[in-house]
Amino acid sequence: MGKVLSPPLAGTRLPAADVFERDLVVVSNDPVNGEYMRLALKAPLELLERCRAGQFFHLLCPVIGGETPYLRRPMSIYGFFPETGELHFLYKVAGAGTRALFHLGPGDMLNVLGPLGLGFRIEDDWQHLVLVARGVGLATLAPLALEARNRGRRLTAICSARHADVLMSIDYFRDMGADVVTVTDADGTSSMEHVEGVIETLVEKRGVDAFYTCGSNRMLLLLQKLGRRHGIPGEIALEQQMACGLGMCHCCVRPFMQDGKRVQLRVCREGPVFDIQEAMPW
Amino acid sequence: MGKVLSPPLAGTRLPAADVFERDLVVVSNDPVNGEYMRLALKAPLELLERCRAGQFFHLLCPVIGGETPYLRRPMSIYGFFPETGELHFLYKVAGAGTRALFHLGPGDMLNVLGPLGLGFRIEDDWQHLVLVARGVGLATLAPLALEARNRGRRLTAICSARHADVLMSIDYFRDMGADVVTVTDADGTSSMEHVEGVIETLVEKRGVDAFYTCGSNRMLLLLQKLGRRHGIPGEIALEQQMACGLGMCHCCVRPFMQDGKRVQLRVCREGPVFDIQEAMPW
Amino acid sequence: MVDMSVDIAGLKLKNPVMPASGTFSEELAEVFDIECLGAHVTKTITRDLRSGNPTPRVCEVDGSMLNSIGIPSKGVRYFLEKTAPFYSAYNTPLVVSISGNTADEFEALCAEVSVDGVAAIEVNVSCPNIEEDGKAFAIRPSSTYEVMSRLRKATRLPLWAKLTPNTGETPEVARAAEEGGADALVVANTLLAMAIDTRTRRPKLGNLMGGLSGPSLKPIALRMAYQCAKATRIPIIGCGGISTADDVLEFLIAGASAVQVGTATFINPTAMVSIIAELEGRLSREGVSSVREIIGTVIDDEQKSGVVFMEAAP
Amino acid sequence: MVDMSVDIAGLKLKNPVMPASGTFSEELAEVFDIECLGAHVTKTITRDLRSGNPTPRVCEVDGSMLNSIGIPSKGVRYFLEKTAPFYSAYNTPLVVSISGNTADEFEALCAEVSVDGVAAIEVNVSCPNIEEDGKAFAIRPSSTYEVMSRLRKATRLPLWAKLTPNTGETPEVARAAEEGGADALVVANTLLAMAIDTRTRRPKLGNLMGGLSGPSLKPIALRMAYQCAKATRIPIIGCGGISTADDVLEFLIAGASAVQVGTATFINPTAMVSIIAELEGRLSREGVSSVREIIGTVIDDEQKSGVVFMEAAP
Ligand SMILES: Cc1cc2nc3c(=O)[nH]c(=O)nc-3n(C[C@H](O)[C@H](O)[C@H](O)COP(=O)(O)OP(=O)(O)OC[C@H]3O[C@@H](n4cnc5c(N)ncnc54)[C@H](O)[C@@H]3O)c2cc1C
Ligand SMILES: Cc1cc2nc3c(=O)[nH]c(=O)nc-3n(C[C@H](O)[C@H](O)[C@H](O)COP(=O)(O)OP(=O)(O)OC[C@H]3O[C@@H](n4cnc5c(N)ncnc54)[C@H](O)[C@@H]3O)c2cc1C
Ligand SMILES: Cc1cc2nc3c(=O)[nH]c(=O)nc-3n(C[C@H](O)[C@H](O)[C@H](O)COP(=O)(O)O)c2cc1C
Ligand SMILES: Cc1cc2nc3c(=O)[nH]c(=O)nc-3n(C[C@H](O)[C@H](O)[C@H](O)COP(=O)(O)O)c2cc1C
Ligand code: FES
Ligand code: FES
Repeated sequence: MGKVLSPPLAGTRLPAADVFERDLVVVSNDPVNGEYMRLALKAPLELLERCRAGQFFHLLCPVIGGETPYLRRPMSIYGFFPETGELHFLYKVAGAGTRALFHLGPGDMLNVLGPLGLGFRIEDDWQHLVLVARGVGLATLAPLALEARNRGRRLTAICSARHADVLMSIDYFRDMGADVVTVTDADGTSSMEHVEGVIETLVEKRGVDAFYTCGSNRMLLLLQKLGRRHGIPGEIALEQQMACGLGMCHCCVRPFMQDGKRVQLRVCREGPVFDIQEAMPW
Repeated sequence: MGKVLSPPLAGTRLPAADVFERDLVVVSNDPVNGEYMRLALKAPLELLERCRAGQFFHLLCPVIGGETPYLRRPMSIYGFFPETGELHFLYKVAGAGTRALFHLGPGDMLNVLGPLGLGFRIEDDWQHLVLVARGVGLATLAPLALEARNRGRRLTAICSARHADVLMSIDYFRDMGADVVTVTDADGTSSMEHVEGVIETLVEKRGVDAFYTCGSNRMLLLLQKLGRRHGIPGEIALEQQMACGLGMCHCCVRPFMQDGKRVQLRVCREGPVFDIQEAMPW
Repeated sequence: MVDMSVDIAGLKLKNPVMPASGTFSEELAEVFDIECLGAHVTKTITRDLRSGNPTPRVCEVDGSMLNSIGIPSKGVRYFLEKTAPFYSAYNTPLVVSISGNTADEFEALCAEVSVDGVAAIEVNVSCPNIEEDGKAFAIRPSSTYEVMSRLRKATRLPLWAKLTPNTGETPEVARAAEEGGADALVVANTLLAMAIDTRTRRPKLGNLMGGLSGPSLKPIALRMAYQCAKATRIPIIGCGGISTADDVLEFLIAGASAVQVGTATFINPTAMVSIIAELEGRLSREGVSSVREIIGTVIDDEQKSGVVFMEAAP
Repeated sequence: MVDMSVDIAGLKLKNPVMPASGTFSEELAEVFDIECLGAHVTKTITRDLRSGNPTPRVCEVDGSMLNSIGIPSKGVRYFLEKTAPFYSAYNTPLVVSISGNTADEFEALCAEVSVDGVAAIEVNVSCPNIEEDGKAFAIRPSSTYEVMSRLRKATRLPLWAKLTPNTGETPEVARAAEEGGADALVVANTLLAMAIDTRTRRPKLGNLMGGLSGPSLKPIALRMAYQCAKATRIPIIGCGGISTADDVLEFLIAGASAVQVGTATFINPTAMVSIIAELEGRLSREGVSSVREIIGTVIDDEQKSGVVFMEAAP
């Protein structure tokens, strides 16, 4: 999970084919609940072994069912299972691209490019990890539980949703040995004040070594505050419209504060995972 | 089969919905021989009753199997069967549109617009009809046999092909009670000289009241000559690239000689069947 | 009930959807009742008989089309004696599209078609001006201004100037048309393009080049419609690649007061009928009481004019 | 064995396929061995640091895309210290694309990048000229001539002028570039366009408008390439919507000596590799011994120049 140099070292040719572009076979494509679909693809071992939590694939959504998506669509790795040879995505149907994905069935082919971007850091001395996830953010954060277990770290997952019945991946997190805290809008527990209380308790009782989150502006602000207050590092996965997915087109930039200066970084290349203190609320 | 006025009468509103645009269900789509496919669609009676030999439909070829045809494609009516409720087309796979048609299977839908254009004339005193067809021209001329039988006319079909094994529709013509003469490149009988001889014999032995042909320049020249020589009228079905199929865009014109003057007529509207003496070789 | 009517420089249309010149004719009345359209727009006519370009006159390019029909015309007599009387059976306003190779020809024709039953004249200034270097009038502000001000004197009917996308000066040309006396702008005509059959090595069009129309043109025509709405105070009629109610909304939001549908009618002859119904349905679902409320509502955060009127790919 | 090499004003390329500026960078070397390309073309650089346009910077339009990246640039220092050395590991010629807001800026940058390891300079004259009215240099023949003749004096490297489709004067601009000293023309950059999200009523691009690229642009760029090949005697490098070997052939037949592939690489990062292989395969099957035999072989029946150079939709 070491950061790659960007741009690569001058004067040295890069090893080609560091990134895979290939057609994978669809194993299944089923609803997880009313809003999300899980897509499972058969993938070769050498590809799965390169996957890291937080990375993404750039999917060439098919021209199918009247949909004609053109650009590729980025999707976080939801699960990678070298044991079963499967690569999973979790997606929400939004527009032409995801509607096209929805039409895929077992046996169909899907062209994927990846794994791309930089995944989540888990430093050697980070023992207790806390992730806060909501909605499709779970897709991005779920595989972190897998990596935490593989490295013997303790993980607490705070899962937020509108209703208890759209809470996803809770069983998945429990299977990975994580402690799960669920908060919902329905019972008012998902408010920032409540979540702040939950985290403060965690910090106090067990100590927290790193925060992880994804996508939500309010959560970013909360975790930045808590991180500064307790000196806890953190990481956030961010999104931006993409074209190339490889770092060539510079369309996917977002602003970050580095050493007091505002810089534009590419989500596909310097991200999609960034230092939580450098990220800027939007 | 009366010619419609073009443009319609001034000051009178046209009855709308004279032309049908609708989705029909595919019954079958099977190879006829190595080169041609027959597509059968389920069609309602009121549509089939309007069909005439020589007319065409404008097909909205589907976006399917990686093909993305855009404009509609004109196809002659190969058969219309009010008895069984079927509409047939005979086509040769050429480019994106016909490749897309090739992917259709039973149960799929196809949007058709038609019937369009003017069909073949069969005047009341035309008793012995002679048609000369080659290749996909058979698609256009075949239903003439049906109409001839329905009106109790005698029909001789001269069918030309490269080899005997790609001769199509011969059984179809025989079933319709037509006399069939087959000529092939393989045995040299398809030469213009030979065909001329065949027709001269027909004129001499049985009398011929009208010629019908389709598409071939050499055949046009031959039939014009024979027509002039013996005072026999004739009709030819012609093709041209089309966009609207209805007469609006003026893209489908071809030149004709009318009263010694060269005029441009629209294949979709004033045709696709034209007077053989007015047609100009190309 | 959504009020679907719009006003184009004093001419009231029952809805903002009308056909684009050259993609509509009497024959479409056989497919649906053309009374339902916002206006009837004729194929461009010229004074004299013209036979048009060599065939093939159309070809397909990746989800759009090229045409080089040219302007085959039966002349102004035919229009007055046949075409205008045909449309007089409808209450829908009739718009006649005219073209000329010189400003004189244009002016004469403009006067000749200013007859009862014609509600507006669409001036196809996208045709070549043979007095200058053969470039279309609407490529340059100067030639646009000149021809429009000549026409302005030749008729009292509303004049709609139809602009070409083959220019780097859209806002300037739009302003020149307005200053010359145009009452509305139709934005836009087809964009010059080409296709070659690599097997035969021949151009796919008999005339070598032709005009691009259909979905590929939409983002270009939309940009022009937006620029023209910002650059002038006269109504804009959007045209280019429109095939759905959502496309119509895109043009209305950008600032167009009405739209023309061209190539989409070739794909689906009842396209305009469905678009009108869908548009009304969508506005009604969104609680909009008049389609006019949509016009020009793009949230563009008061962009500086350097951006609005730019003609450089950023 | 097909000889795939082409000659662009004295610069020999091993094959006619290279990336388009802004759609290629060092990162692609992770996907395939970029040594196989005809040339390496950098993203346009400016002298100073620039941060580019607001996001979203891309959106999709009916089978093509719009971008308003702007020209974020790390400046000329970064190019000299990092970019040029990176590419020096390859034998493939390096082409640096440059841009400036004024002729002075352009000239200075041109001199600064004229260093060892740079094989040619691509001049992005599609950027706005802020000394005039902000229109791109290449919209008008006069500004094209002026900037090119300034650059001609600033370097001894081959100069490729990259033209814009946002003009009604393609042949004149091409001739002006040639007269100003361009050794080759890259035809063309993106076409100004727009898209609006009808639900939010906001432009889909942060910068309001952007450049159209991808398949929709192909028939327009092909027409321009053909016109430029007819109008000048310098080599043409075709660019716009190329994604298959058949597209490459279309441009070569029209008169281009080489091509650039842009957006297609976003859809399929190995597009250029497949195109080169397919092109060689097809030429070999057709018994063509050198790709150069294809250039300019369009059968256009000696069309009169009024048609070849027209800028009116027919
Ligand atoms: C690194 C990364 C990882 C992602 N992971 C997931 C995931 O695991 N599951 C999931 O459902 N979605 C994920 N997304 C978002 C996903 O890419 C978009 O939902 C998808 O591209 C929408 O495509 P569409 O054609 O269905 O919708 P479109 O019609 O293209 O867009 C629908 C809406 O989504 C917005 N959108 C489109 N592309 C993006 C984008 N790249 N980033 C943000 N918003 C976008 C559009 O502005 C629009 O509002 C991720 C995005 C990024 C950048
Ligand atoms: C009135 C009429 C009736 C027709 N009937 C039949 C029929 O019964 N069976 C059949 O197989 N074909 C018929 N055709 C021809 C058929 O329309 C074309 O073969 C078809 O449009 C090709 O489409 P494509 O997408 O497969 O090929 P494309 O890639 O579009 O074209 C392949 C080749 O066909 C040529 N072509 C395309 N459209 C036409 C056209 N409208 N007329 C002539 N050539 C064209 C192209 O120039 C090209 O050389 C008819 C054409 C007309 C005008
Ligand atoms: C076949 C065809 C013929 C056309 N003829 C004319 C014409 O005579 N006069 C004119 O002003 N525009 C003409 N146009 C342009 C259209 O009116 C319209 O501006 C253009 O096609 C863009 O709209 P669309 O994409 O909806 O087709 C023609 C377009 C096509 C496709
Ligand atoms: C994301 C993006 C960035 C681009 N940046 C530049 C640039 O910096 N300089 C330039 O001359 N052209 C730039 N272009 C234009 C391309 O080089 C090319 O001319 C255009 O995209 C047409 O080719 P295509 O259709 O193959 O993409 C850019 C295009 C895209 C899509
Ligand atoms: S998507 Fe192209 S640089 Fe990130
Ligand atoms: S195809 Fe449009 S007039 Fe014949």
